[in-house]
Amino acid sequence: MTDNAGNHASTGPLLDRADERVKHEAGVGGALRAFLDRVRSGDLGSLPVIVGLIIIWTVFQSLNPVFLSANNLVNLLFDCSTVGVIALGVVCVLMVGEIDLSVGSVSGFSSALVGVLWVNQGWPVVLAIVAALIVGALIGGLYSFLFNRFGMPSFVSTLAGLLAVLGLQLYLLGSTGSINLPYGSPLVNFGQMLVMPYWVSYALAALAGLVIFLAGYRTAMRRKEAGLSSQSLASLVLRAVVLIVILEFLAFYMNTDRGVPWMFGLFVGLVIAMHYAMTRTKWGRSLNAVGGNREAARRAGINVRRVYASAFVLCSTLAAAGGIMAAARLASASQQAGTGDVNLNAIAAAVIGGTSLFGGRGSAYSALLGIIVIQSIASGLTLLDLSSSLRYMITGAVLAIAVIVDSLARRSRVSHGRA
Amino acid sequence: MTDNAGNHASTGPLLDRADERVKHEAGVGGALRAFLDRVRSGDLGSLPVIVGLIIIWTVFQSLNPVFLSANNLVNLLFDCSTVGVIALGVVCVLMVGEIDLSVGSVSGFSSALVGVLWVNQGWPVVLAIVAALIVGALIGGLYSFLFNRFGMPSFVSTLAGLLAVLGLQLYLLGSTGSINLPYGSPLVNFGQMLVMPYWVSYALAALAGLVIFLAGYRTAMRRKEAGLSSQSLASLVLRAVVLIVILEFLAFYMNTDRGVPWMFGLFVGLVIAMHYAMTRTKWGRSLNAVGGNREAARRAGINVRRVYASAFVLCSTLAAAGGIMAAARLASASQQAGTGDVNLNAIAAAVIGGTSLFGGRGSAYSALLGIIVIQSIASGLTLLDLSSSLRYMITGAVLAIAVIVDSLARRSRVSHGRA
Amino acid sequence: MAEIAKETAREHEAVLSLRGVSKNFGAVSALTDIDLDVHAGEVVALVGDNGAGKSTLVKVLAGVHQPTSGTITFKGKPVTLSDPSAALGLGIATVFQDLALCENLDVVANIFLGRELEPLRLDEVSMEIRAWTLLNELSARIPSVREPVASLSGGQRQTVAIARSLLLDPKVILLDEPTAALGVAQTAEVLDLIERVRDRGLGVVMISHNMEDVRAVADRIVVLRLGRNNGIFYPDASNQELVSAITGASDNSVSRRAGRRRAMQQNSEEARP
Amino acid sequence: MAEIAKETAREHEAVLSLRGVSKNFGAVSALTDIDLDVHAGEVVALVGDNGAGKSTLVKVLAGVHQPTSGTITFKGKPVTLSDPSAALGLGIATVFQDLALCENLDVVANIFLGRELEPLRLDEVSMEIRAWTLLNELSARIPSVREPVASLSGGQRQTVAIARSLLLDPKVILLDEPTAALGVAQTAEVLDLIERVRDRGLGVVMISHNMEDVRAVADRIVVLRLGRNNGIFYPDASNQELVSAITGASDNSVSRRAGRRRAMQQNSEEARP
Amino acid sequence: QESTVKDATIAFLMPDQASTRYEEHDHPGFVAEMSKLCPSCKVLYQNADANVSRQQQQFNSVISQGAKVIVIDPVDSTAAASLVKQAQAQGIKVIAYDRPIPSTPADFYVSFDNKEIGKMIATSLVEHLKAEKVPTEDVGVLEVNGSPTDAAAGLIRDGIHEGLADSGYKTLAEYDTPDWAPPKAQQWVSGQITRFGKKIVGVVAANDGTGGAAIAAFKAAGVNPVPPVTGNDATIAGLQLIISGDQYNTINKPSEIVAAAAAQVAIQLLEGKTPKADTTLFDTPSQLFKPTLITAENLKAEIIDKQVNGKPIQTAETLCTGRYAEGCKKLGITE
Ligand SMILES: Nc1ncnc2c1ncn2[C@@H]1O[C@H](COP(=O)(O)OP(=O)(O)OP(=O)(O)O)[C@@H](O)[C@H]1O
Ligand SMILES: Nc1ncnc2c1ncn2[C@@H]1O[C@H](COP(=O)(O)OP(=O)(O)OP(=O)(O)O)[C@@H](O)[C@H]1O
Ligand SMILES: [Mg+2]
Ligand SMILES: [Mg+2]
Repeated sequence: MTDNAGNHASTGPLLDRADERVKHEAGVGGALRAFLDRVRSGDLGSLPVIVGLIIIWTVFQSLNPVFLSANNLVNLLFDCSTVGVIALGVVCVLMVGEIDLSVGSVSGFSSALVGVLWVNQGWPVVLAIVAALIVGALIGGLYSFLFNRFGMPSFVSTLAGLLAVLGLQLYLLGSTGSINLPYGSPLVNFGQMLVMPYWVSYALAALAGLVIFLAGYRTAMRRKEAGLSSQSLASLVLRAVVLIVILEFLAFYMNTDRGVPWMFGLFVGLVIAMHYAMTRTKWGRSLNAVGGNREAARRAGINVRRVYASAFVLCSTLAAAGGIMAAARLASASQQAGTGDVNLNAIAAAVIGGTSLFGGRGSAYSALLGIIVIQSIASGLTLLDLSSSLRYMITGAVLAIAVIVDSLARRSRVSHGRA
Repeated sequence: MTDNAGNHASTGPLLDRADERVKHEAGVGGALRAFLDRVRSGDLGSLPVIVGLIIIWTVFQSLNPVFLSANNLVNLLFDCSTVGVIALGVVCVLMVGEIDLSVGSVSGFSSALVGVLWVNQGWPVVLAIVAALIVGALIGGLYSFLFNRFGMPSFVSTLAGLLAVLGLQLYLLGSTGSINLPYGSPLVNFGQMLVMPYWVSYALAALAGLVIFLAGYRTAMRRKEAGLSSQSLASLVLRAVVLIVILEFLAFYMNTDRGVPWMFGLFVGLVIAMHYAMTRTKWGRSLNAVGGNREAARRAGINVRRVYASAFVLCSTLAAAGGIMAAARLASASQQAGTGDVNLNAIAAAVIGGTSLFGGRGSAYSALLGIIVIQSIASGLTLLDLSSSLRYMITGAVLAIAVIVDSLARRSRVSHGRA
Repeated sequence: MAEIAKETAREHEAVLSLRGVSKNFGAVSALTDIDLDVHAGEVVALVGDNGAGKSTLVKVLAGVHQPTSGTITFKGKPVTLSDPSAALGLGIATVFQDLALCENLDVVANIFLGRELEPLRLDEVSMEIRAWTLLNELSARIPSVREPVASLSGGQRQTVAIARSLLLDPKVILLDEPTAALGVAQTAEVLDLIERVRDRGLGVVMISHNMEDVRAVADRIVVLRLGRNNGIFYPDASNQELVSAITGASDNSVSRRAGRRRAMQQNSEEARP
Repeated sequence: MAEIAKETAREHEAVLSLRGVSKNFGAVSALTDIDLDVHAGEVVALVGDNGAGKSTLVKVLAGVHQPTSGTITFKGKPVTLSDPSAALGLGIATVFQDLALCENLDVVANIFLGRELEPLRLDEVSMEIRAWTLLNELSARIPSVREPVASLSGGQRQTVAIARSLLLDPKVILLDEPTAALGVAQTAEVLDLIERVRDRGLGVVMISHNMEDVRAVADRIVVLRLGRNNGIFYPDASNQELVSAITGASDNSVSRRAGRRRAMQQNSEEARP
Repeated sequence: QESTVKDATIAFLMPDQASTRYEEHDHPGFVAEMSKLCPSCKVLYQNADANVSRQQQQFNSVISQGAKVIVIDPVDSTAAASLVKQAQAQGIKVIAYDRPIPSTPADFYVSFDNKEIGKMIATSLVEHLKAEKVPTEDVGVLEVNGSPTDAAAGLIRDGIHEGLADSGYKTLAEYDTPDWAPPKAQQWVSGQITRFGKKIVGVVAANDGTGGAAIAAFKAAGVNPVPPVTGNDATIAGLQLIISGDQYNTINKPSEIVAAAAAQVAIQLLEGKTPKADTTLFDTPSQLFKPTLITAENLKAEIIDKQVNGKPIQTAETLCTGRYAEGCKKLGITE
């Protein structure tokens, strides 16, 4: 009702530091101490998954030194991108507490569509891609219609979609079985070999750090002005520098081989965009709210149906995009595309990365982290000569181990009352 | 604190009919009117699914009159039983809001185990079955350990289990690929041809009605004595008679062909037992409570971990049982057993039957109804000559249609404030 | 029931008025034939026994439930409140009894839910400042507005819910037991607040079981009983009167308890020398 | 702080006693160095501002949270309440502020949750009768005990939660704002009930923000402030005293409001002829 | 005859688990021959579990590990074209194994012919029916194909169609078994039994798993005798069903022979020689082996008595367990 915001900057404790029960730490040392505190209390964000990942990497590297070679890592980045984009869409539907079981089929169908339209029908490739994305969006629209209009559980509607869309895919490719995408065409190059020029990768790494720093600095200044606590300049600089060093090193290492794939760049770009959308826009807020408490969101005047619709549409569209990327990677649109474990891998990537199946908790980065875990396991195991039976067993075991770290951390978070 | 239960039977309104805002109906006419009221307000239990089923049946029957032939229905009953038993286990884990993605693998593995132990190693068949069930239970135990001890989301642990157990199955069958179970052995006979003698099927149908009547009558008497409202004798009799007539007719119709399979009898027996356990025992109450509000259940002194453990163990054990039944039906333990869509079908059956993925809502009958829906679609389509692509599309579409009825009913229930 | 002098000072047309509103849940009739008027600059207290239908009535007004029958008129025009955003759009802000907060979001996000500043680039700093201002106004003691609401105490949540409803510029505020979980200081602030918004010309509907609070701020007291209107009182009605309208009997547990206590006190006084 | 006569009538050893109990949630210290004694046949009221740590303390006693440090003694023996069933096992029954009911279960199932009659063949008839008896005792108006709790009103739920806690034969009852959502009649019944169980020799801890209720039934009033002990009072302490212990200042919104109201009343009285 | 090649890395990439042959026969056969030709060479084995992108991953991975020759049985013959291009661009030789890669010529192709297999089982069944004097009017056969998403299954299906085309027997109905899953095949065949009853005089099933499933369906429906059912892959289960008289035929592909040939070609390519080709298929120099059709008549001769790499394909002990002992005696496998 009143509107006397601003200008508390005078004296007394900061606006958000008035409660004497809360410990606060200031400066770089304080930030470090606060971090250790958080480690102890289990509030770690994605750290545990990263720890799990490092364990996996160490083990595989010691088993076969090719694993961490730049060449193999570049392959890993290529492979991550396709399912990763699908997983990113899955994060959206999981955020609202729903599921999409048909992402695999949709990805396969969209690759078939691109193959048919582009190669067989002679459409321009861009048009074919746009058409496939639109069809993907329409499928998502259909799910959201069934959900909003009839209240059909998404598990059932997307299961029906899984089957129906697979049928469509088989039908499209029926006479040919699979369609080879022309080798050397831009799309296939993009999926198979296009890497960033070295300077671009270095520049992007630096840019990331810079943006983080500037955004942080701007916020800190505004908060200070407004009488709120703010991060110290030193810790902002430290964070940005650490980030830049890590990214530059990674870029450098990849550049000793082919370099950073543009396809991975696209994936990371989408992840960052999605992260921004999920955390810094009204839409993202609504997504979180609907996932956390649908009725509360509705009572807050949020158009709940539209939020669901956006999640389903986004998921199917990204699935279609992932399918097109997979087709580019394979230089072929085949009947097998999208079948098998694509579905499960995409959903698992989101869940392993820390997105909850029950809605309201998750982040775009979980798709990135999760898919890297899954593909690392797959890639590590292809470097060992194993029979299929052993490979399955070990994949299962490694997956469990990778997630135990995260689960333990989350547990301790619960016992510290921060679940 | 006080203990003056009983003997309100004197005058005045019944103990549970004191609130003047609630409309109550009495007698047979009243029961009918109450039923119509419920239909109107959407509180229908499994009725909508049954309506969906009837629609499917009518359509398939009109497309191919063989569909409702006794012969085909007997096949349907056989086919329902195997995945149905697995779905029954899935209902348990869904009730506590968890999931088991590995039921397919576990079923395949247990069939492989029976094959190896019985056929290859020469164990007595009963011992082999018991061993497979125990191994199934142990797998469930492992999941519940990971869940209770490390808080690992069941989606991840059972996904890891899916892979690891599949590996075990391939390993077990590695050298042989698949193992034929001897034709003519009791297990294979059970899975392929054993049907109830006619008098048994008629007697069981009558018994069901009788038990329902007697239980209802006993409760009604006790309630009347205690001064609570109770069902009228007439409506009890009516219900029992209707039930008996329907069941006897079904038994009669099946008996015009081979008869009612014992395997289906086993399945229905398990469903009824599970229904009893879920609704009429303390364990079932705990299962519902944990699924509805884990923290509330914990605060009520329920040993939440034990409840989760029981759900996981039961699910895996039933999956193992289902696998053995599937092996008996196929007379073979193969590498493909349990792969493909067994997982999805089992979970979908539970969900289609009305069990919620989010815990706390569901019933054992949902496994029965759901699997009949799924198998009816599959069976109906095998009777039509369709290409694979069309078959997939139609399966998807029919599935969606079958569930729309239920979804609509549930929606109207929500809008009437009874979700 | 007494007339009060202030009456003339208020607008006579009701901002919100209900005629013959009923709401059934299956076989239960939660509301039957309810009439209610809320004028601008007036605090209407809605009282009644547990399960009398007060919250149901508020939910009908907030667009959460659709009435089974009856008409709702807002500023003289009949309206259908098909969903909460319709009610919010008309300027009806509500604090629900079950609070309806998103436990996974932090305090700031909850307060601004659905009306975030700058949709495409949330202005977190301004929102946080505004949130602190609102909360301080309500004397809330919240350790941090960046913790998820799940970690707040019952009273802290209620304060957040109240802060939410103040954000828009509503015409009518519906408060469903807004002070039930609040401490003495916070309750005093909220009662002050209610008087302030009333004086700014808003219509206020307040539900409370605390007769003292009701009498302190209400201009009119509407009693519901078993889903029906059961009389309108004014703040100077006696406790006895109100309670028997609420419970439907003059011999009720409240009067019995009061009687017993009086007797005991007399006894102990007599026993004293 | 006054002595009271009844003191001698009570056992002197505490059933439940806490020494130096602290509880941190991450960076927030919700409780710091709390001491508390509850004797048999005594009603201890726990009061404090919103977020003072009352519910946290009750949850520690109920085994829901584990204290970061400090000791709990039950009947002279130190105990660790590692989970709620441990506390229930000792005979500590609790009504939580957030009620902790299973919304998907019906009223009977909720009341009997965890202590169903006949585990292998639930005796629904006896349970239903018992449930009606308990609810009637609390003057609850619940349309049907066979509806899921989700469809009950706030006060009806609270009554269900209270009925739950009466089922076992506890030694100590912890009531976290038991009357917050209750109507006047139900509140009276619950206060009566508290007195009855106190007279049967149970220890009762009651949290409330309603000073009148507190004074009506409490034998001792323990004040928490920002997670610390802030004095022990007896029912005859003045409102002023209590409120300033709770808010930590004698100039607080309550007294300001009271002052304002007094001034207004005087004004209007003076204005009257 | 040890080769001059030393320390080379050779990859052997197999497509799936649909039958056990790859891990039980092809891989061991390849390794055995390789260790004869070049003991210091390293063989990398991978199985793609019927997943195209996994095969691509494995392909890239073996290149990272320095493979100079890659023997690949493609999951998807068409899609493998890009893999071949990619490898050849880096000077790595590719040998197509089992399934051809039509659109881009590999360096060599060794195989049994899948289409031929389909044709053989179908023709053999038709001949059997004709020999039994089963009339052609008003009756027909069922056709149970492999997975609709499996290219090899598509080839077999084409072969079966060819084999049935002029036989005079109608195809009553046909079915693509999802994931090659026997339970699906069983359910489908059960349905067809209800539909066509006695009209079904035979079943052409694309492998032993689906064939066994068809037999189970007939048995469960109480059909006696079971009409002749084909198979493929000569799995133990399939052979045992032939021994017990339930299954009519299967196909034996002594994969060891083909695998050994692939190993020889690989070494020759490494040595820089041009391996000898029988023929050219899809512009690829090819060596094609003829699979053997197994029925009860020649089971003993082809499976038990014939030696491949010094051992029989299956021994009497593995096959003639339990209830198959009697059948074994009848076929003269055991005394
Ligand atoms: N699980 C938790 N995680 C983090 N902080 C918590 C948690 N539970 C409680 N707190 C914090 O501890 C403090 C005390 O909370 P508590 O619920 O005990 O207050 P209370 O005295 O019961 O208040 P009220 O009168 O509002 O119910 C609050 O500041 C709250 O934010
Ligand atoms: N969604 C629902 N489904 C069925 N019955 C309901 C539903 N919501 C409310 N009721 C019933 O309607 C009646 C009125 O409930 P309501 O919540 O309006 O009461 P109230 O006056 O707010 O009570 P309290 O003072 O306890 O909050 C209750 O008997 C309740 O059982
Ligand atoms: Mg209410
Ligand atoms: Mg509290």
